[in-house]
Amino acid sequence: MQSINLHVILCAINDFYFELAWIMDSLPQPVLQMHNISKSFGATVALSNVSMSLYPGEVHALVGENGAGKSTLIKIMTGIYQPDSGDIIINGNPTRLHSSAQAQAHGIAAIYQEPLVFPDLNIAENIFISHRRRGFLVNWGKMYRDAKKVLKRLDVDLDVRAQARGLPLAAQQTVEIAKAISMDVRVLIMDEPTASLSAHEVTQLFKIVRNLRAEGVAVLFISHRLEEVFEIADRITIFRDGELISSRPTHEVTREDAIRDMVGRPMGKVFQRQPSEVENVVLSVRDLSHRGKFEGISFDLHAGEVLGFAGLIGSGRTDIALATFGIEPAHDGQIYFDNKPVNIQSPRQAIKMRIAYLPEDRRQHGLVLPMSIAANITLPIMQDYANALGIVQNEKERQTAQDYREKLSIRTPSIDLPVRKLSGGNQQKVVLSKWLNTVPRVLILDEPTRGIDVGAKEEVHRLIDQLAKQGIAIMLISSDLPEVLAMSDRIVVIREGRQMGIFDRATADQEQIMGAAMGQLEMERDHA
Amino acid sequence: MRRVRYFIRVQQLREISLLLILAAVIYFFGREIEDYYTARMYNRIATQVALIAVIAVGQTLVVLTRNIDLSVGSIVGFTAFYLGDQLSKNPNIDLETAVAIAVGVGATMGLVNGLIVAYGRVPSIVVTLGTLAIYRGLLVEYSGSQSIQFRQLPDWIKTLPSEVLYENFGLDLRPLPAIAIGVMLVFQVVLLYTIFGRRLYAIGSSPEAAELAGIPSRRMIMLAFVISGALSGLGGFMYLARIGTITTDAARGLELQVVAAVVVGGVNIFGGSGTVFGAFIGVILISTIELSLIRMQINEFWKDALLGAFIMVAVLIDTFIMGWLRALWSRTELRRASSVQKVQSI
Amino acid sequence: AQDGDPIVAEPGQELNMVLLPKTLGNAVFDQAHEGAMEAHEELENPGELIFNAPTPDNAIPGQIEIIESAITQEVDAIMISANDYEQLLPSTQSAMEAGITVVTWDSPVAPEGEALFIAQVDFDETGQVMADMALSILGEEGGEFAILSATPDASNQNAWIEALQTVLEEDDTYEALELVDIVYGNDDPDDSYNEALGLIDSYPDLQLIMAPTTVGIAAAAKAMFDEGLCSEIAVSGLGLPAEMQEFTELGCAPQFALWSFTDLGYLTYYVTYLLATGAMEAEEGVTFEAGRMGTYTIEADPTREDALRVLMGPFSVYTEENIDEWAMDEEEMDEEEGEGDEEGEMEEEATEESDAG
Amino acid sequence: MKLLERYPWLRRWETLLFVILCAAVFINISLSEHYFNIDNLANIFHLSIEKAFVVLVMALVIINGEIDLSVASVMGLSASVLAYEFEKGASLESAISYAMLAGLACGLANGFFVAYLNIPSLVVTLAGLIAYRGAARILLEDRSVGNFPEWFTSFALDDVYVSIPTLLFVLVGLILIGTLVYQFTNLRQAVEEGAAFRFRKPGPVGLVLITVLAAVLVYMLALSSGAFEATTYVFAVLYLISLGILQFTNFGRYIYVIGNNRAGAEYAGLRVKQVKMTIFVMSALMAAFAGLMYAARVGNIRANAAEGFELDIITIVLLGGVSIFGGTGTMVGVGLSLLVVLNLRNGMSLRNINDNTRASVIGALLILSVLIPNWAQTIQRFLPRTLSGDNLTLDLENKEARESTETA
Ligand SMILES: Nc1ncnc2c1ncn2[C@@H]1O[C@H](COP(=O)(O)OP(=O)(O)OP(=O)(O)O)[C@@H](O)[C@H]1O
Ligand SMILES: Nc1ncnc2c1ncn2[C@@H]1O[C@H](COP(=O)(O)OP(=O)(O)OP(=O)(O)O)[C@@H](O)[C@H]1O
Ligand SMILES: [Mg+2]
Ligand SMILES: [Mg+2]
Repeated sequence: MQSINLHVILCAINDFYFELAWIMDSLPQPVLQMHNISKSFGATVALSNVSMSLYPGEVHALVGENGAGKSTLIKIMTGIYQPDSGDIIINGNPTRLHSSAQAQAHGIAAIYQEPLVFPDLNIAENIFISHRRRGFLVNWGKMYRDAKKVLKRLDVDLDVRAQARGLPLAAQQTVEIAKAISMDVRVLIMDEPTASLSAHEVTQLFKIVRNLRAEGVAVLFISHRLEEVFEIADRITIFRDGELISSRPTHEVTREDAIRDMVGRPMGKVFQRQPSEVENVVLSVRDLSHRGKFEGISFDLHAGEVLGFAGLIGSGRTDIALATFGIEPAHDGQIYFDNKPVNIQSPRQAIKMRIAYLPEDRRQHGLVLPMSIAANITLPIMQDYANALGIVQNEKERQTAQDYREKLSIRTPSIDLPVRKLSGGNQQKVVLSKWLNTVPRVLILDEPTRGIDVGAKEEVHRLIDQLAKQGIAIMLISSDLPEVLAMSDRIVVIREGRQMGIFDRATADQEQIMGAAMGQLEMERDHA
Repeated sequence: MRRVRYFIRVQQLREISLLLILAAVIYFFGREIEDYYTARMYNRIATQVALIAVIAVGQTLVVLTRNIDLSVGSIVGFTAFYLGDQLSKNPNIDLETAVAIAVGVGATMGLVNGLIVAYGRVPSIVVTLGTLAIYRGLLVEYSGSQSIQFRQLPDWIKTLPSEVLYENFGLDLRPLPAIAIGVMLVFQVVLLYTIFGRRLYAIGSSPEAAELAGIPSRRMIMLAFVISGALSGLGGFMYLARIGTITTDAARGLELQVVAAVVVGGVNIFGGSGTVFGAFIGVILISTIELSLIRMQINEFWKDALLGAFIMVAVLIDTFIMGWLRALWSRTELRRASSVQKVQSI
Repeated sequence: AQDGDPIVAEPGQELNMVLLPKTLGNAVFDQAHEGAMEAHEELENPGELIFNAPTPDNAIPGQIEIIESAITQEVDAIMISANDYEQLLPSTQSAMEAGITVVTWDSPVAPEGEALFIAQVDFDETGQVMADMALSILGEEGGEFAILSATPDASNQNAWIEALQTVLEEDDTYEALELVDIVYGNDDPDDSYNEALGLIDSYPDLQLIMAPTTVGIAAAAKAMFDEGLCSEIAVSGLGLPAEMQEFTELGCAPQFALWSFTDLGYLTYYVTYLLATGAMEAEEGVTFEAGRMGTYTIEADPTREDALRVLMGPFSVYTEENIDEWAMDEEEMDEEEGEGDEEGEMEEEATEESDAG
Repeated sequence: MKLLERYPWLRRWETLLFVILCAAVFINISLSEHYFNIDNLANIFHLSIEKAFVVLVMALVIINGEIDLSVASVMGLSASVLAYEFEKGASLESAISYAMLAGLACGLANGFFVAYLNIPSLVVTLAGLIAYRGAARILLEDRSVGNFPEWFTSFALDDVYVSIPTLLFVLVGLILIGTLVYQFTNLRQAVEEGAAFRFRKPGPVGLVLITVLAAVLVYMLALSSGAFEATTYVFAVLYLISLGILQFTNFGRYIYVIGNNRAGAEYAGLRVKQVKMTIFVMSALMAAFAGLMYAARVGNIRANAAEGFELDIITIVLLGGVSIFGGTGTMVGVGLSLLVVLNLRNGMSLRNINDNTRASVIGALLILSVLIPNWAQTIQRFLPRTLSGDNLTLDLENKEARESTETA
């Protein structure tokens, strides 16, 4: 009796599953499914009950404000963090990932938000270091050849034998991208890969992404540049405060919808800056040269002006900034400050003259990660926060930090939290606060909106405008061409360390500046 | 220059710079000391270098991963004593077995270091500063404060250091230096051509990135410590063969000599760069200075000060030569880059 | 007690005593410990005999620490082989102030900091013995020789070397001996080995290396052995028979000398026991009986002002003829203790021989 | 686990050290009747006072991301210069100033090579370790020099009786420290390493508590008056000063910042080179001073004075929770670690345990003190998730986190 019953039940279950499986098979099966994932860091809830799926042959975009939990999600996908609850399902099998090696074994590879290259290895090795099944011995010749091929696909010209130490951030990012695309992956996760790339490289990257999509790879793409998202993605998923707000095919979403979902409220028109009233010249640079980096750079920077710097990655814009700020003083040429010739040999001198520089690599140069937000913000002018005995006045310091937290809406439970625990965008705001706190007269912004969400980006833009109105002279280096165009009064275009001209905002357009930045040759190649 | 560039990578500039310094040092002492360029001097340096060189190779692997192994002296002491004890109890142990015992004991001690560092996530300097004392304590316990005496050893090990494997122009190749050269060559190849070797560089270069790149860092680090331990064990064997009389103080303080040699040899103490060959030259450099100072018959009380000064000067010159070579390098690189550009635009 | 019978120890009194040699890990000090233990049992002392020493890298501060801790523990006596003649003074003095009997052996401290010193041999005699050994090795025609010592600041070695130099200068018998250099191997086998090789490279006519340190002599002998130079350059000095036996038989170290550290430990214990129990005062001329070793007298130390010593003596000189028996004896010693009488006789023989040579 | 969440200070390294210290004291008391004796307690410091001095500055050096292996040699050199000058017939006062000048010279040399020529400090000070000792050998050769004037040696050897004004001074000091410790344990949020401690005025209850505690301590001090040597008091004052510098001043903040991210500090316009220079000079000066104290204590100097002290000193600093990679660690931790090590050494010494074994025990403690919390964390991770939560990872792992910031 009993056994028959059991048999019947078992058969029924079996049938059910058989049918279920049949239905499932006919649908495209997700390669990677995140099911009800939650994760919190102390009091911060980074993710709550997030479910999403990645399908082969799909470019899936993930957008959301800074600190929405995007990076956290992908770190869970690659086994760096373990979720507090929820499951990761790979090809239908629930899996627990404990390390990124494990994730890679499952065909999941990621480019992380902060590029992590091996400074002592050369570029080719950096690309191939985590490749599996390379055999026991290293075949250097083959590795160089393969590396060249991969870089060619990205159309970047880097010496594959060069050490990665000292590579500019953008080049590091290209290496990371090369590493990821050269792998044999089924899921490719890219956390803000384009943050420091300029239009040309982005175009190349998108070509490759489209190829991968055609090959059936699932691509998860994170970016704060909505234009890019709409250009490349098939599906857009929006996060806010650790929750999944919506996930729709791209054609069902408008830019306004997306922003509303991200910010939680509708936003007005994109910020448009009015040209400012140009005052006297604060900083002027004549024939500045640094052997092997740039030469013959000359420009005037007026109080209240935003002077944009456009160019491809590696064109030398950062080097010019570093020379102006005294970190790598120029070999030739002259800098005038308030019409007086000056010789800036160290950042300290520059800060004394009230020049501030917001570096492009915030982790290496901008922040002291394990220290508190407050301590980071007051760092360059510590002496102002100490009494005669050199004892730090904590209350004063905290007050400053508190002010900036409100002014720049830094999302954090406390200003005593170490900066390491903030999301990328909020870290950027801390660096910005730090330099604003020095009350600069000349503010050099190197990729100030790198990794900043739309809302915050607009805030930064407003802030730049405000600062300019207050009479601060601003050098704005950005690879985001629309940003440069929208924010600058005049634009200096740099190509391979040479100044290609200074364009007036009223007359310049995107085509023209791109043309100058790339030179004729590349333009032709691009069109071909 | 382009051809040269093709064969020499930037990282190898360091070795070139070290070789230049070594040549300068030898030239300097050659002028100061009569009969300096003799086969005898070569033989002295060769035998003196052997022990430290072997241990420095292991240390290099560890330092490459941004770790340090301070327990090598104690491991050498312990294995030397342990092996001596075994040999005196069973005189029919042969060479192969003896080496295997020494390497095995050393590797075990290295394994303990490696496990605690890699899987216990305790900084290596903490671990090996601890085991430096603990292994020495073990030795004292094990020995019961007795010593190993020359007469207790079997004959083959007594004569081992003085055997000559190959001789030419009075330059002998004896077993101990031969071991050192062999070990150096093997690990130079391992570091350059194996995945394991390259991963050691990667780990030391950026531990965080290594973790993210899916490199099994812990296993690699552990392995580096095991190898360092095993080579220290081999060093223990060499120490026994060379010194013959082993007390509980054997090889005390060796770790500082080894670290000095590795560091002078251009291995970055913060990991990620340096080669076994460089460390080897570092050992030769220091030993040459030491032995030449002995030969120079300068006042006993001046030797330490001069040695310290010489090391400092060597490091200084190295820094400058390196800077110069690097500058030269990047200039040729630039020239090449611009010439390529021209070819393209034509 | 100037005259009259020697003082005899009354066994069974309770004393906690510390035996504090220079460092751990040196075979000779373990032999001294054995001797002291022998006496400890013989005298049926129900107290503790504490054996403790610092490591070489902590030598002086370590000894200070052990002394201070002994004071805290209120021990009755400290027997110390001092790492420094003066630096331990504050500690040993405060030990004496605390009523502790401080006796030095092997290596003394300044007289203010000790009751008396048990001298293993007469320091001048050491110079004499080394000169004799050199002469007997090099023969009448003499030749060049060099000294390989421990550290430049090892007080014992320095005293012996000085004594040797005095003998060479003052006695015409040794005219043919030429001391060319003094080098230091820091009591590290590896350094000593290199220094020995450095000597033969620097002095092509060198015929003898004299190493008044057990570490140095063994390392130097091994170096000559490795270089196959035993027939040309001899090694001599102060060495442990067990460590040197083979080198002597191979001709690398034809002669060397030492005293018995076991006896030294034994004698030290006896003297300290007598002083600490109050049976004896540390005064010149006092005669006492030290168990199996016989009768000794406290005398003024000729090498140091205002200092007292008990001279153990004599030297044993080892050659190919007697080394065999010695090494064997010592091995037995390791297993079963005692057999002191036999040893004593041998010693006499050996000394006679050296005098003859 | 809840407890850890509620009281973050429970997770601190210093708390762990405090527990170990209590355990060590307890074991010592139960194993040796001689331990809890005022003279012995004084000896705990007295016998290692020179190392203790140098530990204070070594902590700053290591937090700054550097290391100074040459300290013991500088100690030896300063003592030898003192002896040399004194032997030549100079007055002790001028000999002392020469000795300190020698220290200054060593510090300037170390600092110059490290800060301005960018040679790793390990290399520089390793060479210094050999060279400065060598310089001492050149001066004293094999001589030993002693017979320093009474006032000099008595400074290190004679017990000091404390007067009423001193006691009052100490009382005030203790109340201040108490306030510090009070607010230190009272932080609701984990204040990160490197951030200055925040001053928060204790409430009335806290104040009363602190005052009572301080009064008791002062009473004990009055009872023990005459047991401690002057050097111990000097050490106490120097400890407070270095704690103040590191934890409360902007110079202290610079030390942390540079230790964490040197490039970042440079970009922020900090005078990185000058700070490093200052620290190496401080280190050498302190070592020189410690060398003088050593001369006063042993009353007689040879060229090998203080040889081999460096490893002990570094061990104490590391046990104090200072990361060898720089940027982490507090003076409170270093002070506790000093107490732990000295107490353990003393306890074992009273049990006549030999040097090798003692070093082994401290070595094992050094390893275990990091290993066990790490294990606890690993075990926690494998517990059912509801019980754990990654955020509760003991902050003790901060040593590892520091690796992430590499300075180029
Ligand atoms: N290791 C950590 N410890 C504590 N909190 C963290 C940690 N990592 C992230 N957080 C917090 O979790 C939240 C989500 O961060 P996450 O990095 O995922 O944001 P994001 O969406 O990637 O933002 P962005 O666009 O700025 O990169 C943030 O509030 C952040 O402060
Ligand atoms: N992708 C690259 N290919 C070749 N060289 C590069 C590349 N990226 C950087 N470089 C090198 O870096 C130098 C300029 O870097 P720099 O960071 O100043 O440029 P940048 O215009 O600021 O770029 P970014 O916009 O990425 O910050 C050049 O001299 C070049 O040699
Ligand atoms: Mg992110
Ligand atoms: Mg840039």
